[in-house]
Formats: sequence, C-alpha cells, structure tokens
Amino acid sequence: MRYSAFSVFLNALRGNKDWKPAWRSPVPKNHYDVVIIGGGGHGLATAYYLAKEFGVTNVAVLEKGYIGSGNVGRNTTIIRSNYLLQGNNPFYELSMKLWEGLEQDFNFNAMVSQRGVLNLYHSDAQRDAYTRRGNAMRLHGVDADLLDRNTVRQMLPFLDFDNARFPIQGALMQKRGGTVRHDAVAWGYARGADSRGVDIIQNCEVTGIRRENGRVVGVETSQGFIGCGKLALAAAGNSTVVADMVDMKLPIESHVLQAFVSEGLKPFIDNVVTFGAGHFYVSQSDKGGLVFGGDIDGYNSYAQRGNLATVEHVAEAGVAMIPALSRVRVLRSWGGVMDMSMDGSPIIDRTPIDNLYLNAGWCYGGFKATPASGFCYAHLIAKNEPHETGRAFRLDRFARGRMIDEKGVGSQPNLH
Amino acid sequence: MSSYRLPKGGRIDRARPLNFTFDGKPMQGLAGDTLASALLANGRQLVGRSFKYHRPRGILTAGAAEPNALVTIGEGGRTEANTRATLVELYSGLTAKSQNRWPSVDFDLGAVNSLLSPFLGAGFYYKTFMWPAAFWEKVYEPIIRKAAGLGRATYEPDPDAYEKCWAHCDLLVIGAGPSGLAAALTAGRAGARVILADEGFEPGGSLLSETATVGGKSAADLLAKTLAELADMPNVRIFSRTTVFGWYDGNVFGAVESVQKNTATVDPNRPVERIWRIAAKQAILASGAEERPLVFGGNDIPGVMMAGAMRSYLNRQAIAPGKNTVVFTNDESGYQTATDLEAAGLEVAAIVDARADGVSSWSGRAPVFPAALVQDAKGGKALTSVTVLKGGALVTIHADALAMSGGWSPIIHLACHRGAKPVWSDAKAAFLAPEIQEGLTIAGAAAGVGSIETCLADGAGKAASALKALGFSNATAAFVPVADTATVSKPLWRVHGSKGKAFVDYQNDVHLKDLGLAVAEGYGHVELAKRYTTNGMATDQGKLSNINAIGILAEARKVSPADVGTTTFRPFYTPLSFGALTGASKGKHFQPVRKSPLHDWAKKNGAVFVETGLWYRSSWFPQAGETTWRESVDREVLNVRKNAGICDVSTLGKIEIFGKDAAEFLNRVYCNAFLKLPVGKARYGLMLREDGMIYDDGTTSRLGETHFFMTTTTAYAAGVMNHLEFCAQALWPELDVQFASSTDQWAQIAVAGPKSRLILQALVDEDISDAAFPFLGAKEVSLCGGKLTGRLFRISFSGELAYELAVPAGYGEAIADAIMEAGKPHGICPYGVEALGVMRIEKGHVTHSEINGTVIPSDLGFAKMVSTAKPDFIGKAMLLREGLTAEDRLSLVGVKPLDPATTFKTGSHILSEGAVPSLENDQGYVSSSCYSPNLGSTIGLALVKHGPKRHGEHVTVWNDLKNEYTKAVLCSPVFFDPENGKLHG
Amino acid sequence: MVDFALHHRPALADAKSGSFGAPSTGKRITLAALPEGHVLQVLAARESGDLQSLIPRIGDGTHHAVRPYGPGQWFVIGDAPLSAAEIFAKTPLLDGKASISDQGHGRVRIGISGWAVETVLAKGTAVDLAISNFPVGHSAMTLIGHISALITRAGTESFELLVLRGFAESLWDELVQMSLEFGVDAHTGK
Amino acid sequence: MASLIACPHCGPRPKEEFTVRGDAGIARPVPDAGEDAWYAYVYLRDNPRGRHKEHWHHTSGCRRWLVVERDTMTHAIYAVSDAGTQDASTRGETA
Repeated sequence: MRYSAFSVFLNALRGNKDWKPAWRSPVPKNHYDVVIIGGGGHGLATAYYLAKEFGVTNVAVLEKGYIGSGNVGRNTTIIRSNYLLQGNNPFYELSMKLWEGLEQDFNFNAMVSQRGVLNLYHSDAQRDAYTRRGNAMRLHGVDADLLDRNTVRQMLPFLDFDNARFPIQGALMQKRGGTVRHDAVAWGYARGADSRGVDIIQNCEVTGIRRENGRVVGVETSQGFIGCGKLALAAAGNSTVVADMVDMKLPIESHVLQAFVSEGLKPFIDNVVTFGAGHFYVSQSDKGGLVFGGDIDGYNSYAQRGNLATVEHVAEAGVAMIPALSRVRVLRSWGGVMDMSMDGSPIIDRTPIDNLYLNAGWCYGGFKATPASGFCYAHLIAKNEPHETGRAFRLDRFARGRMIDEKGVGSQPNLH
Repeated sequence: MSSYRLPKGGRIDRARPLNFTFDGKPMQGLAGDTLASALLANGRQLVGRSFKYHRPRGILTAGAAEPNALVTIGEGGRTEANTRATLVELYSGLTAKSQNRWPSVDFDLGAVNSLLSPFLGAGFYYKTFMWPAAFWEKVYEPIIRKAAGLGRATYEPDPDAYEKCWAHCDLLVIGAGPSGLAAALTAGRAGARVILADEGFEPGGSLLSETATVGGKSAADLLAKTLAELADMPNVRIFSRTTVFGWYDGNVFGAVESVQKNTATVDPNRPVERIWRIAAKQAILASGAEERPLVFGGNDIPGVMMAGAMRSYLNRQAIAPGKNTVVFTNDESGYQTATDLEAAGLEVAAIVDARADGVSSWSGRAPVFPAALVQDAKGGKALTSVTVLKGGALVTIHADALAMSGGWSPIIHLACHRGAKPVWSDAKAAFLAPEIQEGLTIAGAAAGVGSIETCLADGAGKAASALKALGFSNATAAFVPVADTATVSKPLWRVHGSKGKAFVDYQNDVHLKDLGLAVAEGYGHVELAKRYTTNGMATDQGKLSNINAIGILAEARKVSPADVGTTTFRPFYTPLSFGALTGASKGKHFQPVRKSPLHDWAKKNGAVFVETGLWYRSSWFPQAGETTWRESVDREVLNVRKNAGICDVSTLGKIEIFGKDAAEFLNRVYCNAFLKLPVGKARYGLMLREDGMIYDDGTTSRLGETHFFMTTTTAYAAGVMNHLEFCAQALWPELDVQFASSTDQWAQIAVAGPKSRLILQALVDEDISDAAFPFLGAKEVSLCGGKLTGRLFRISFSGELAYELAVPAGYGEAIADAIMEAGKPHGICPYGVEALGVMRIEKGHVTHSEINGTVIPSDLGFAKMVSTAKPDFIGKAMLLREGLTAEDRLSLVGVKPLDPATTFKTGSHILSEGAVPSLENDQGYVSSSCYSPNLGSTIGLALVKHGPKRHGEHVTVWNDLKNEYTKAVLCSPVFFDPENGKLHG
Repeated sequence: MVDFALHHRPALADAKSGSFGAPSTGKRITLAALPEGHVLQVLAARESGDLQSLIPRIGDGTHHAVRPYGPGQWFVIGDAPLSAAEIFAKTPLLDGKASISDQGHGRVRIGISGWAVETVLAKGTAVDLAISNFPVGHSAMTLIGHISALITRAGTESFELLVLRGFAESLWDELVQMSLEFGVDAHTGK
Repeated sequence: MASLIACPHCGPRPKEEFTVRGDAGIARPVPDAGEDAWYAYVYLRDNPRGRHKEHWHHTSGCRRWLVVERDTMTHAIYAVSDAGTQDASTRGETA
C-alpha cells in the first residue's frame, strides 16, 4: 500500500480499518542468499539496498528483539557530513545525499529536516581546526560556512555570549545538516525491504554461527538453524558478542552513551548546536522536546543505561551554552551501546572468514551513516568488492597503520 | 456547577489566604493548597489543552502522574513551562498561565484538530507530507512544530542559585507514606543513619487523606505521633519536597529537593533546588501505588477525576468536586471516595461498579450499579452527564463530577532503573518489580501490599531485615504483621462500545483506536506501539497510560499482559530541571579558574588574557597608542629579538621525578635517549603513544642522579602525569620511580633575547656565562645574594639566547618585577603567548598545532630523535607499520606567500599549483601561521605530502571558507636564524 | 646585583574577604587562609617498607602535621616556611627510603569551621565526613566540586583543605558560595 | 561501572574522581614479540559481555592506578586492587 495524503484521506473515510502491516512477520526459510544479523538501521538499510540496488532479494534480517530496538531508536537523530579526513568525508556526504532523497525513495516520511548544524568554537585553536575541516568539506563539495561571533549571535541570541567561562568566538556551520525522525528510518527501510521480498524476522536471537570447511553456512537461532550463502554482521554494540561466535577478536569496545529529552516546548531552538567548551549538543524534535546528549560514559558497558555523573556533566555544559535552559526540565535519559572502534571510524569489510562480512565500529555516529552504510555494505556483500566510497573502512587498517583518526587520540576508544 | 471549597475540614490553614493569578485572573487559595486544589477551590476545572487535539482538560490527579494540568508558572527568567499544578505548593504571588492554547484556554482555535482526528491517527505523518520534497522544511514542519510542544520556555537566564550535595546513610527510605514511615521509624529506633525522602510538602502519603482509623487510631494522629518521634531522632533526616528521581549503580540515588519553589521571594543565599546524591547502604522503596484511569469515551472531560485524587482534594483541601458525583470503579477505592463525599454532605449520584462479584458492602445513600459500565462521559469544557450501561440498557445520569478507579498499579519506576524487568502478576493484577534487589527492598503498596495496616507492617518488617543485613542486630519492626484483606479485581482495560474518544495517554492524545491501528500495522510490540503512537512519551512518562496501553495491546493481540511486557523505566522518575542538575557550575563558574602565580604581575603590566584550558594566560601586553593586537605582538617580537623579553611560562606542566630507576624510566617513556643525560643538563624529549604517534613534547632536566624535572605542554600536563603514573604503576612496577606534580610550586619565567644573560646575571649569584652555563644547562641557582633558591634552565622556544627561571610561586611576582627592573636599561618588555607563537613559528618549532595525534616523529623532522639503539620505549613497535613509513605521509614544511602583501590563515589547505580543488588533490594543510615582523610576511608551518622534498615548490594555499586563495611557496620550516647563531649567542 | 625586598605574594591575596550570606544564625562558617608555611610531599621509594614511624621525623611535631593521602604518599605540613636548604637537610632523616618534594608554594591551606561545616563540605565532596567515619586527624584526597584537595579534619567542627595554588582562589570562591546559607566570615589575612 | 568505586586506599569514591583507561586484561608484549602481538595489544579487545578488568586511575584521590574487575552487563564490581600489586601473570597473558 503506497502511503500518501490521498491514502490517509481514503482510509480515514473508511474508518482506518484497511491499513495493512508495514512489514510481514514471516516464518524463517531454511536458507537465504544473505542473512543479516541485526535489525537496526544499518541492517535494514543493507537489506533494502541489497534488494533495491543489487537485486539480491533472498535476504533475511534477524533481530533478537523488535526492529529498531538498538541504536537507531536511541540516538539524538542528527545527520551531518562535516568530516575532516579523506576516508570519512566522502562517505558521510554520500550518506547525506541519500538522506536528501530518502523519503521519496522509500515512501515513508522520516522527517528529514535540514535545519543546519553549528559547531561552536571558543578559541583560536578550535577556529583553526574548524577552518581546516570546513575547507576539507568544501574540497569535496560539501557545504560549510565559518561564522563569526556576531553572526552566531544574530542567529542564536540566547547562547551565553556575555557571561561565559569560555566565550563563544564563532561556529562552523553545515546548513544541510539536521535531524531525522530516528524510528521512522528503521520502519521506512523495513517496509521498503519487506515489500521487495526481504524477510524481517523479529525475536530471533542468533546463538551460534555454523561453519563447514572454514566457510560460514548458516546461523543457529532461537528460531532454529537458518542457512545462508553469506552472513553479514550489523550488530553495532553487540558486534563483539557475535564475532566471539567465530573466535574473531575485533578492534572494538562497547561503551554506553546517554541521550536525553526535555519536556515538550514550543519552538525554542531551530538548529542543531554543539558546544565547543564541553560535551553538549542539542536540537529540538518536531514534537517539541529538546533532544540532547554529551560524551560517552567512558567505560565498557553492554547495559543500556548510564551514570548520574555524566548526566550532570551534560547538564552543566548545556546551561553554560544556553543559560535559559536552567528552568527547562529533562524528561528522560537513556543509554545506547556504542561499538567504539580504535580510531573512531567504522569498519565495512570482509573478514578473514569466508562469507562473513563485518559492518561495525560506528562509535556514536552510526545514525547519520545509516543510508551510506547500508548502501556500501550491500555493495560489498553483493559484489564482494568494496564500494569506492567506503573503501577506507578496512579491518586491517590498524595493523597497516592506516588509521582514520579524526580526533587524533589513538587506540583509546573512550577518548574518541 | 463546578468544584468549590467546603466550609470546613481539610488540612488547610483558613487563616492564611494566599493570592495568586491564573491567566492573569486574581484568585485566592489557602496555606496547604496545591495550585491544583486552589484552582479547584476557585471553580476552575478547565486548566489546559491537550497536545494534539487541543481538547479541554481538567485536573485528573493529585500528584506526580498528572498529564493534563500543566501550566506555566513564574515570570521572566523564572518562567517554568509544563509545571504540574498538582505538585506546586501554593504561595502568595504565584502566577500561573495555561498552555498550548490560542487565543485562550477557554476558546482555543487549535481544537479544530479534534474535528480532523480521523485523518490524524497514529503515525499519519509518516505517510504523508512527502510531496513536494522541499515542502517539508519550508511548509509542513514549521506548522507542525508550532502546533506541537506544550509550554513556552523563556530565553532569559535564570536568576536563582542551585546546588548539589552528597549524603550518606545506612537506610534511605523513599516515600513517607505508611510503609515508608514505618521503615524509617524501625531504622531510627535501631540507631541507623536514616534518610526519609518524600516528594510532598507534608510527609504522610496516603495517611494525609485517610479518614478511616488505622489500628484504632485516626490516621492523622498516627502520622503526627510518628513524625514527632522521628523528628526527635538525631540519626534520622527527613527530606520533604524531595523527589528521588533515579537509582544508579553503587546504590547511589539521585534526589532533588525543592528548597525555595514555594515562595515568590527567593533568598539569594539559598538555592531554589538542590540535588542530593545519596549513597545508601540499603534503601526501602515505599513509593506507593498509582490509581489506574478507566478507558471510556470522554474520559478526559474536565470534571472526570481519579477517585483517589478526588478523595485527596476532599480530605486534604476540603474541595468539593461538584454538586453531583458519579463514581465509576473497578475497585474498592471508589467506595472510599463515595463514603467521604457523602460524609462531607455531597451528593453521589451513583456508584457504577464494573465488577459483577466484588461489590462492596456499601451502606451509603448512593445507589450501586454492579456489573455496570460508564460508556461515555458527556460535556464540552465541563462534565454534564454520563451514559451508563447497566443490565444491557443505557441510562443517562446527570453529573458534574466523575470519580474513576480502575485499580492500583505499584510504582516500581526506581526499582527498574538498573535493569530489573517488571513481571506481571495475575494475583495482584499488576506489574511488580523484584521485591529484593541488592541494596533495595520494595515495601508497601509499591510491592502490591493493600491496606494501610499491612503497609505499616510491611515497611517495618522489611526495614528490620535490611538493617539486620547491615549488622544492626537490634532492629525490631515498629509495627506487627497483620493479614492483608485487600481484594484484587480483574483489570478492566477498556470499555467497549464507547461513542466518544477513549483516551489512554491523555497528554499525547493517544486514544483506543490509535493503539488498535498500531497493532494492525505491525507496531504491536509494546516498544513499537509506544514509538508509533507516542503513548507513554508525554511529560508524565506513561505513569497513567502505560499499564492500560499494555492491557489494550494484550487484548488486541489476544495474549496476556505478561507477554506484552512493559517499556523500559528510565530515569528520571519525574522531570528534573537543568538548573538542579547543573548546581553552582554555571556562567563564569562553569569550570574552575586556574591562575598562574604571575597572573597579577601580568595584569599590572597590562596583559590581555586568554582562556587556555582552565588557565588564563597572558596573550599580549598592549602599550599606550597601540590600537590592534598585531601592533603589540609585532613590537614584542621585534623587541625580544633585538633586546629581551620576559614571558610567563608557569602554566607548563612540571613534574618532579625521583627514584633510582628514574633515568631508566624516562628512557622508556621518551623515544629519544635519557639514560645518560648528565646531571645539570636539560634535553628536549618526545613522548609517543603506544601506537607510535607523538603524544607530547617538553624538556626534562637532570637535577641529581635520581632526581629529574620534566616540563610538559600546558594542555597535556595532567595527561602526561597520568601517563607516567600508568607506566610506573601498571607497566613497570618493578622500577623505583615516583612523581610529584610541581606545576603550582614554581613560577616559571622565560627571559629571552640577546640581552637576557646580561639581565639575568643581575639576579643570579652564579656565573651564567656561555662557558659556565651553556645551551641546555640546567641547575639550581642562588638568587639575589642568597635570598632565594631557584632553578635555571638554558632552553629556548623563541630561538633566542634564552633562559627559563623557576622560583617558588609566592616569590614569582617579586622576581618578575626584579627582572623587569634589571632589564629596564636593556629595553626588556613583557611578551605574551602570541609573540611566543610568532617566534616559535619563525624558528619552525612545533606545538600541539602540529602534534595533533596523527603525526609521528619523522613527520616533523624528528626521525633522528627516535632511538634505534634502545631495546624498548613506548611506541617503538608500532612505528614500523607500512602506513607509518609510507612515502606520502604529511610532513612538516614552511610556507610563505609569494607576494608578501598577501596572506593566508591556519586551516587552509595546500593544492599543487593549478590543481582542481578536490579531496584527491589535497596536498595537506597549514597547521600554524602568523605574521612575522622579522620577515615582513605571513609565514606558516604546514603538513604536506612528501613535504621536505618539495621546498621551493609553488602551491596554492586554499581557504575557500574565506575565498582566499594565496599563491605561496613551500620552504624549510625554519624561517629565522637557521644556523641557531642567536640561540648559542 | 639587583637589591630588593623579596616580597611574598599570598595565594589568596585577591580572594574575597569579609562577611557574606545569611545574617548571623549562630551557625556561621569561618573560612581562613592559613599560613603559607611548609608543605612537604613525601614519596616512598619502591619496597621501602612501613614508613609510618619514619615520616613524623621531618615534621614539626604539631598535631596532624603528617597527612597520608595514599600508599607511600604523605604531605607533611607546618606553619613555618622552610628554605630549600632546610628541606634538603631533612632528606637524610628518611634514610633514603623516601623523597621529599617541596610544595610550600605549590599547595595552599584553607581552614573551614563552624557548626554546619560538614553540611557545607558535603556540597563538594562525596567523602562521608560524619565524625564516626572521618575522625579528627583523618585526611582524604578528594574532589571538592571540580577541584581536587586534601581534606583533613582538625576538630569536631573544623577542617583544613590543602589545594593547588593555582586553584586556591577558585576553591575559596566556591567555599564562600557553599556557605552562604549559613553566613560566612572569610578571612584572607589581608 | 558504579557511581561509587571502592578505592582500596581511599574507600568508596564517585566516578568523577577517576579516569578510566580501558582493558587491563592484556599485558604489554616484550619488545620483540612480533607485529601480531603488538597489533593485538594496541588494537584488539576482548570486550566481554560480563566480567571485565579495567584500569582506572584515582586521579583526584591517591593517584594510584587500579584494576577494577566489574560486570559490563550489570555494572556490578567484583574487585578493586592496586595495579602495582598485580603480578605479571594476573596482568594478563604474556606474549
């Protein structure tokens, strides 16, 4: 059923009784050409593009809970392509381009809202780093603007310009950056994949990976054995847990990242703004809640919950940036499990094991990457050849000394 | 007719009237009122509009779960949107405004949405607004955003103070209702350190509105007696107006105390709110239970109220809900409300009891309709009648108030903050949390216990057990166990056949059909249903709606609520202000300030300061007549190169290193050799990370055989200290080496320039001639005729003949003054970090602009510093990787414009001459740049592919952000005095 | 040779001084900048054994002169300033089992006392300062707000804080702020 | 992780006083252990769901590096000890 204002109108007249499930709940088949572990944004996007772009439709997505129960439903919904380094910059720009046409592509309104992302800077050194980054973006045709203090002040007069411990000097802005309704991304991809024949199997936990003669032949699951031609991991924070099933150690640690939402407010802040003198960033959802976050808690965790000290730290930075936030109330905090890689950049690659593919290491930036990740991963799986744009995200880059380290902090994930 | 205040009764102080306004209209309440009860006393039932359909809404509850009565209180910077009127303790001067309405709460144009509701079902927006694509941001989204949201936040800064505290106790009791009071009393008598926290302004919980006797005593007497005994115990602290909002690891509880939210005149000496982090050895969760609404048509019309809330308003604040009340109940508590209404002389039109069997022995005046249902409530902005289905027939009963009770759900929020999953209990018809978890026990109604007597016994008994586990062997329960006679009814999740909208989530306007649609469209999982319909995502976080939604989903999916399960309970229990979470760390106090011992010396010399981490450093020292910073910096640079200058470098990290293995240790943490550094010598060192990248640089001097003095960069001082301690304690505990940070012990003063020796010799007692104290000399010196001992280092960042003199911090200013005095005849001037930066760029010296975490020594021309002879040092092994030895790594060069009249900025990229701008053609970037007054040109350091091989190549310095494209030439990074003649001068 | 008076600048020279906050309640807090005497950081050499009896040798014998803050780590504190030579002369007293780092200028002492002193400090530190848990003479290195300091209990209602010189003024400001509800008399000795 | 960590030297202290570094389960290889061993040491992580040893530094307290053994699912802490007291075998597998 195609979604449109017209279909909504027609169905309303019929008492909204004719809506069909957005995706099926199939019984798993014995064998698929491709089995994807992880029904999150990346797994579903991979399935969607496998079917739509590469004609691979005999695909199952296995999700241990409900689809979108992982990080695609627990992030702060930001999209941007303001990256510095060669390996990252074109990839995130590909993602941005896919976002820009996504809703028409999969016929689901994910509310892609290009309201602009501003990164505030507070010192000459930060300005210089943003100059370098903004120019790198421009070199690839990505939009970037370096705003001075007065321009930022005109746009966001309610930031603390007068009493701040670390005065705002300006901002790097990407106008095309913005937000997307996160759950809708999972649902849109799921619906699009399902309609092209992909089986989305929820409540299906993978408990083992079966190998014969070194090749992966299928997975043991809570719904029985499912055979596959190729097995693709897209398990985000649980990547290690799955990789352990084939004794493959990964350059990844799982960390908890908290996010927050305030009570609903009338329009308060139009853009996505990140504070440069502490860990805080904020945007406002279409429902009115201020959606914000900070840094990861800093320790390994598979628990989707965080620490009060981090909550306080984030609030302190928030009020330092916007003093008027003081009387705004925070409604809820939650945590996601991040697959933090050793250089802060992702991995989309084959593995040393035949037929086993890896998509992991997204750190806390996986949401914005969803379309490009799905697209490049689908390319790799379908053609056994990396897509040009995701070519740098090799698993062996650490051993080879080809890290893609935007922050320059090395192999300590809690600093990325 | 509407609600009003009864002439007698209640726990209010009729002698203390309080004036307030609602939507500008003056009203009066009494001490002991909440804003909600005061509004009801003034006959104000319509107080807000719902989120989506802008339905008129009244006051539904008397507590934290209130979804409807959200108002904006306060003025200016004290404006607080979305405040629950039910939790606001009334005070004189309170101003409250309704929200989400235009032009007024009584006449709201947004209510037109209600007519469109067939088109605005769950998730409708996912299906439309996609065409044309550009319209989303320009047209649709702004409209949706304006319509959505609730209250309007202020942009004004908050004038009030906040703070955060720690508290420690043996037993934290959460909730001062019957079970909590009993627990606290038990623990208090045992001598334990107790904290009893309660969100209300009066402790007591359900005892405050209980009219029945408890163990033969009136509830009020029992409460008064218990509170009096607790107040006399020095080991018991009672935190009223304090909501425990989260349970965190390590048995730390977060709580927020409303210190001055009940006053219009705020005392600036005290915070308005205070966060408590309570470290509790054990805790009792006695948070009580929440009454469930019933889901029938029009269940949101003002005048419909929870039965328990109605009873609470009646008994605590003497509020009559109306003239004529219908009670719709699936539970005994509807009868308690009816009893109290009749006792107050109010009319109860009927008791509609959904149960066929469980009907109470009712002896009041009102008729009881068993096995009957309220199918629809009718009315617009106020209830006028209800339609009751009884015996298969519909009857209309006129009523202006409706009390509803669907039974009670234990409040287990906090008990599930750390991963525990609620479990459905058929026996209790409720989700329960594990009764005992490590550090936390649930007691009373929160554990599904029924009557007040049993709650008292449960709280007391569980506190005694928890204390015994802590070693309080004398702990004895303050109340004895009694049999629980409370009955549990089969839940009624929804009324079938309603004509009107039956709301599940009031605030978000999620009604029965929305949940049905979610199931039909495949979003039947409780989490998906929540996200698709927004049920439970309002400011009350589903306190009222979640359980009914689960029941409705279970019915629709034809499974048990146990199979549906709950969504995850997440902090905070109730919303928490940014201000409270921030405490005192705001504005200029966001982070502490760290001041150099020469701060005031710099200030009196006119310094302009810049934040550098937590420090303030002097940037430049403007003199009379100078109008731009560049003028000052140029002068400082030229003067240092010509005469001499003095610069505060106290912020550099300084570490004393002791131990007989100190040299061996340094040899392992630096990539260059330190083992044989002679006593009295300084050496520049590069510290790598284990992945081969440079971590930090600095000089380390050997002051004695087993005593070294290390300097680090300002930014990395703390990190280097941690790193050294890690290496010493975790990697090589067999080495004898100790560290003391002495950053704050020393005022460190750089004296640079051709006259520096002359000047310093005036203070230093020892001979510091080149022969006696050559470049890289380092030693303790006697100053000013033995008045003081300092440390002198002949090191140079500026490339000049230069020294760094360290003196005890308290004497820093005196010594700096003395140097200025001695230097006056030689033309000395103070210089700041800007001039220092210019001179270091002129000399090609790197800082963290270049050492950015992605460079290895050879990238910066330090290949020879990497010892090949040493068996091991941090970073050695990883340096050999292919990517780190590749030819095309970005490496250090100088860059300057071909035309000195042109300039460029740091952060510009380097393109080969004529190359098309693209990432593929990117050759590198300018890492540092400045105007060099000595060269009369902008100069820069850059990291460029094949850098050193490209000296002389013409390039474009590309700064598209500023439309600045400068023709430039790559060159040696040393622009000035490459032979170091001045350094050794 | 330059000749001049070697003027010592106290770390808290510019800090707030005077009475602040609530009018007297009988619960006032007193803040005092204590003498910038000597502060010796003593670090035990590896495997030097139990030095408990050794460390007091270099102290001035006053109560709480020796303040341990971790294994093999002490601050030894006194009101009298010591010259580099005087400190050097103490080294042999430790039999080569520990090193001494002069922190006489690097760390500053602040006294804080009054009826509500535990309540005030609980706004900064997570250490349980109840006297049953933290008796007189006890020391702990901890965070007070965002600033690290060594807390020593000097009496039932009085504590001493030892803080890095560069942070002293900032901590002082915070202590004043934390004490406002009780009223505070802040003496910098100016 | 816990909001409070019981430092063996200082007693229970809040997370804010500590700096966490990461996996304490692997020992630094000997210099000539070979590139695989070094790659594994610097980049690969066990990242277990469950019991895990980590290095935490009591930065604002005694300044000792600690080995904190805790559960990454429940955040329960099993043991905290001084990093300097680990013998080579408990510091992890040697290369």
